[in-house]
Amino acid sequence: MDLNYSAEDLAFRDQVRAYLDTHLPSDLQHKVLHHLRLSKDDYVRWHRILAKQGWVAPGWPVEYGGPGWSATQRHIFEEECARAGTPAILPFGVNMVAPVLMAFGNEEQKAHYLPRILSCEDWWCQGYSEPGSGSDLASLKTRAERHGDHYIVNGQKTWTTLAQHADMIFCLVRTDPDARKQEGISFLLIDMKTPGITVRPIIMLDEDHEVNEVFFDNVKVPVSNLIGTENKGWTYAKYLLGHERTNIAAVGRAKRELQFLKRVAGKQQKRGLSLLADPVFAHKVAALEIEIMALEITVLRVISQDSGKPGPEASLLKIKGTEIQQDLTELMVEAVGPYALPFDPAYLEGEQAHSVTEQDDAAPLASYYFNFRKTSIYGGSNEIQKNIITQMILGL
Amino acid sequence: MDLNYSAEDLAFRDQVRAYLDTHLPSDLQHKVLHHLRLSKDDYVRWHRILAKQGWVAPGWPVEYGGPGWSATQRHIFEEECARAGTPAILPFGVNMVAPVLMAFGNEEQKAHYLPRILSCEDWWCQGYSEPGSGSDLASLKTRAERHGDHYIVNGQKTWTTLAQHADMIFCLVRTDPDARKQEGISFLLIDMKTPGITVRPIIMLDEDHEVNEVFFDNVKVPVSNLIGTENKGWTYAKYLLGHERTNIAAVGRAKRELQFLKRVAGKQQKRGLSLLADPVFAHKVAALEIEIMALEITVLRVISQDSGKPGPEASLLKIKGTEIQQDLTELMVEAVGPYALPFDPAYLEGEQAHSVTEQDDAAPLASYYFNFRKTSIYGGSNEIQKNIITQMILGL
Amino acid sequence: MNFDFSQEQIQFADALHRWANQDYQFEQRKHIIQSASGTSDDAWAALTELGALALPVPEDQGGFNGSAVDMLVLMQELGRALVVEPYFATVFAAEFLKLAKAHFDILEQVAAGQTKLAAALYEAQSRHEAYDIKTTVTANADGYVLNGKKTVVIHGAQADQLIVSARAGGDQLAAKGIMLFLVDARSPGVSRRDYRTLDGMRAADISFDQVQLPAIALLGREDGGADLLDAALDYGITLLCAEAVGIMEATIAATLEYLKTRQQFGVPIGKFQVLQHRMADMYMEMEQARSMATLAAVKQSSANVQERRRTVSAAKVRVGQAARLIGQQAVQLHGGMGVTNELPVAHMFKRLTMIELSLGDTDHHLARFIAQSDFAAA
Amino acid sequence: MNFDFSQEQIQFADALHRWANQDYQFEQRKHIIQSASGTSDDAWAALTELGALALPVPEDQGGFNGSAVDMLVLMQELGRALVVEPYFATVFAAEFLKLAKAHFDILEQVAAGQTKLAAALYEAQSRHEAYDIKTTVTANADGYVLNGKKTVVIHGAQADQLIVSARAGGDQLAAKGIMLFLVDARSPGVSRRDYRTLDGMRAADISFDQVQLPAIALLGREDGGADLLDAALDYGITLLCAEAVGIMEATIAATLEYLKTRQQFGVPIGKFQVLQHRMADMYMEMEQARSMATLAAVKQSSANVQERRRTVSAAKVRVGQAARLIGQQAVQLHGGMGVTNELPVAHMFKRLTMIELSLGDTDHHLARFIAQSDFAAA
Repeated sequence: MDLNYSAEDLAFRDQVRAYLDTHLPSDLQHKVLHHLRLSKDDYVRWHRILAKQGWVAPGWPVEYGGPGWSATQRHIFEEECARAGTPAILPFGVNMVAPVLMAFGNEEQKAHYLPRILSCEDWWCQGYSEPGSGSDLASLKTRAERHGDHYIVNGQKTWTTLAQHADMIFCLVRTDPDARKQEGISFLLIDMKTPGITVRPIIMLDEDHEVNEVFFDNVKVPVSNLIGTENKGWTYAKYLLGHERTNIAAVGRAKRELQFLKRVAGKQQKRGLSLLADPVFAHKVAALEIEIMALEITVLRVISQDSGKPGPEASLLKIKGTEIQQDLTELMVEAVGPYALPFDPAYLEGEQAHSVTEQDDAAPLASYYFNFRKTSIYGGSNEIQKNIITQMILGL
Repeated sequence: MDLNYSAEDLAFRDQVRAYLDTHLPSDLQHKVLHHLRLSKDDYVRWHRILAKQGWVAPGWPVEYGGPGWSATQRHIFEEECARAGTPAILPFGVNMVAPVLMAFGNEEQKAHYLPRILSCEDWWCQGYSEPGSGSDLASLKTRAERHGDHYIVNGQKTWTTLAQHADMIFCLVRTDPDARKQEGISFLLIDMKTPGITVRPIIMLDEDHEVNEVFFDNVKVPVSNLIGTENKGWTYAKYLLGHERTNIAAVGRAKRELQFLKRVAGKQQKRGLSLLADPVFAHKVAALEIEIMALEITVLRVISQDSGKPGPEASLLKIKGTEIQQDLTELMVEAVGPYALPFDPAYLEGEQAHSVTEQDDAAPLASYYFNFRKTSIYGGSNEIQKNIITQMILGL
Repeated sequence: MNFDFSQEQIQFADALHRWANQDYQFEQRKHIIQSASGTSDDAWAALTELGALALPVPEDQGGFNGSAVDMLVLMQELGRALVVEPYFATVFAAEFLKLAKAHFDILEQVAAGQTKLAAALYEAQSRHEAYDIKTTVTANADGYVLNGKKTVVIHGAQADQLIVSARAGGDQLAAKGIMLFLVDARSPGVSRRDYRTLDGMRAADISFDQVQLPAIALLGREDGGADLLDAALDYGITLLCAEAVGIMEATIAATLEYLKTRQQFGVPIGKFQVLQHRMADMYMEMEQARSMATLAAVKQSSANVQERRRTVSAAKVRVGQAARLIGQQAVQLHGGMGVTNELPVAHMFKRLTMIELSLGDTDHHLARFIAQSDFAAA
Repeated sequence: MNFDFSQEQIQFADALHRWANQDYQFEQRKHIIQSASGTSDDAWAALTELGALALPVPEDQGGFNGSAVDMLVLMQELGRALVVEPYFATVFAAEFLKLAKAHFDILEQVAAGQTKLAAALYEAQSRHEAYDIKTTVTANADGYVLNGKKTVVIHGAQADQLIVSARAGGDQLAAKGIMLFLVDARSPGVSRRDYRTLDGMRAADISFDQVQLPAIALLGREDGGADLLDAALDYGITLLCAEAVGIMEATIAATLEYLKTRQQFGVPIGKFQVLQHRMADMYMEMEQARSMATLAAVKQSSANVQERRRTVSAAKVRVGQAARLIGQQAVQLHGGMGVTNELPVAHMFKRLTMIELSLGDTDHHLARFIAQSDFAAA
């Protein structure tokens, strides 16, 4: 047993840290560190900066443009990005459709799409969920009928993250309605500019526009946009769902947010003392800090055993990771108390430099708390994750 | 809405309080207040003191020897007994078999058994559970075969509380093995001295002998000991289970134990301060005190709506009541910390006046904590109670 | 002992319920929130007509002299409908006048629905501590001069008159030196900054710059400010607890409905035992919260100040705990739909969250409960 | 970075496991507990032969100089088998000698299984605070004289030699003035009262009445007592955390087995979703506890005392939380059988509970974690 990073890993960490110090634009960093909302341009800008460095797709093989890092190096990179407060690289292109393209796409598809993903020429979104499917993904109803060299797609997707910015969507569609649930599903790539596609915003409880419904009304999709074999889409979907989920725990971000929480609590007062010096509040913060310490080691244990494919342990990381994130946002709101009540979208969107109440740290926190309620629901709800642990690990 | 006791109720409370002040033997009170174990004689002695006063069966109709109290008066009486620290009146005779006898027994049975229950001439125990039946009570297997004017009983009961002291057992037995689960069950009264009965102790995790297995090997029981109609026993069993369950919450005892907890914590030190002055510990105690305050009102609300038959709200009272009891014992152990480790049965049994460590308050607390783990399991586990709430109240 | 509501109370609740069902539905409420003022004159008129404004006002000022239990019934109904009007702000502030037995004209206007009030108590540094006051008051020949700033004053910009706490002396956290005033919101030197709150209401930051007040603006005795503040806060907390219980009922009803209709894996999701038990937990939390909200209302009239304080703080704690569990779990059980702004459940969750943070949060009231002398007197 | 145990560690664990499976089964353990001494000479001989006693002892004293990670592996196995022998007491106490680099003869005897030790640290008033010492020491011509009383000394009556903390000066809670001594348990003036503990072990209250000690009985420097005490406690805590993780594994395995076999309403109770998710919670708690127990073992060798302290306290907290949840829920899931003394699960629960209360409970270590300077340095 040896829990120290190797000298090589430490050098790598220093390299990443130095790079982020100089290349992360301060306006983007400010937004991330202060829980403000990112625009499309913010995401694209950071994506392209990393792409230029060759670091935008840490999980990709070198042949496709990946940096050739070990699992530990990828972990270090994620940690350092979280620590510095970079915008996220949205997963839909780089981490979701790209691995499917590499594994099951044909040469033309790979040659066309992969470079465009790296350069963020295409903004991808994910067409999995449908109204009524929820955790039962395979119950999807969107229909694709083959007509010669194209499909006609009809149906509806929902919870489509940032579809309002998207150029492309990868979709699960039903190509054989008579087959059993998981069979008869195909994996299609669809250009969002195709006639017949309508995107309707779903406004979240923090009034952010983050997800959408996407309607398909006789949308014509070339057969060349089919991935792999018709009716085998469920296999590809499962491959995608199982891919690259260690950072699901988001320990790096949790560590950064813990420091934010302490800073904010240190400035708040309880009966004339700093709130962080209040034993009751400090005990809650300490318990959460310890949970984060534990999860960091649990993540490293999973990575160190990793055969490339994460097992059902990913469910543990997802549950604990989201619980920690939610607890952090909950304690942030507790820390600022009544100053969490004001709602200031103009400040959140960056349209004003300061919040209307002049409490800039506090202003975004209730929105942030509300926003994070989704994390125990999406990506397979935490209840579904417990079902997975029950069945796959405990054998019940 | 009026949450004050009437002048009449207050006078009744004073009367009960004055009576207990003078009639509760101090040695019994000492044992109860200090979490020591009660002997058979302790129980019988207190039963007979109350019987003399006519107060041993508060729920009984006046015609059978009950005191004719209102639901509120019964509540006050329970509260005062708990406050003073009386031994419990064991429910098996007074509150369990007696109501069944009154409702379904014949005149001979009533005339014979009810006075003997009042006077504690018969110590009753309950023969419901069997190995393997658990929460699924109706799956019982103990067999009673009719042979002329008697039954031959074969089988086994378990979790039989204090059967080692018992004169009589009321049993659910299967009289028709071919009928469906809940049918074919009969309700039999059996003399514990009948040949063929063996009582085997089950030692609990605190090493107390509280429950037993009872084996029936060709035990001959007169048909005159059958309650009501053969094969209709399940109806009587359900009647019994639904009877008199408001004190299941045991709020009175919880209030007394809360005071004990505060006293013990007040004497313990944390970093040079009284533990009760430590904000972290005080917050736990306060949260629990508030839960008890809330449950007291919830109980009173249920009583005030009571039509005589408690509804599924009893499940709420059982869950919250046992959670509170368990939390109390947990905090007691936390309060005394390492002083909970010693195990001193001689002191618990009253064979020695003081504990080996001379920490008399602390000595019984771990045993008490361990003992109370059963409360969320017996009488229908708390999981079963939640099923009842789900189905009967929420309609899911 | 009797927990039943009276016939009058039930009829009153029914009338409010009918009004909300008819004229204050989810879509109507949404339009009110999105409007410039964030409140509805029609709704205010309806509440006035229903007697909601008159209810807490003494009979001599044209009110019904309603008890805290009457108000419990009312606030539960407003909670159920997630009413965003400045009703709570007004009746909470009116309690200061009732306790001070002053400014009967204002109380008359409140009862008639002609005046809206708000209580401007907390400041940028005070967090949950209402005694933590930096706003200063000094006496002069014409009465008093007020200087300072109040923050997150609920419906502060919609109010005609403000109750303002200020410090005439004493340390920043001391009870001594606190004074309370009635201030016309349009007085020279008063400036207000209106903004939305996350639960669909409005709040304001209010500055007082050399605001001259007449001598009669002082509420109660010069040295009675802290007691008045304490008593009125306990009244306000009791109202919030009642509102929260109403919201919990609506939240649980909505979630049950969802569990019964939403299908997954071929069955209603309400058939999954884990979700069933979660609902059972929510139900039990609600019942415990209801018990404490009821007790707090009953103890409002207690002559024993200690008892009132500990009961009200206990209620705020227990309601706050229940509010959090029920709000979070209702959203969780609604799945993706729960985190959108499109269903009432998200709005219930947000309002429950904000109630938890208002007039002292759970930890604040646990500490207050512990600080009462009964706690350690074991 | 590498979390794997070495070949040697795995072989050692396997050997212990085989021994326990063969010679330390549940029934055998029960007889040991019921015996007069409460310990087994055979088991001690076996542990010696297996090298368990030699493992933590330096090579120069005939040991294997095992690391804290080696001890993690060992303690997990002893935990799994619920071993009640004075092993923990002995190696915990031996750590004081190792750190003080003194009394090599005793360490040699420990390695050879010839001597048992115990650490007598806590007193009737100290609760979790090891610095809270009333036992006094005064210097005299022959060395030192010890007076005082220690309580709940684990395996104190079974020990040949005792490590005793005493106060030469300073306030009752001060680090300053603490001194540590090696005391022969049979010295004149030492009297011991042996009793059972609820987890099947033994403990003793020990009085020191004018006990004369030679000068060499002092461990370390006169002014180094608190640091030595602190470091040895961190080692002891690390051992307890490892033992607890082993017990958790056994507890979860036993409960899973029960859920798969126990039938109710015609199906194995492991088919009920609520019980399944409870098991998932227990599993996650164990994994988080394992991570922290591992980290604590690794950080034992850290040169940074702050880091060692915060990591060890964090581990005790996280293990304590997991111990409580897993212990209580394992009993709950076993139903009636869980609350009898007849199945191993009750004994696992009891030992987990007692570990939580030993060498500082969860709140004690949360406070210690907070007291480290890293905490507030945000």
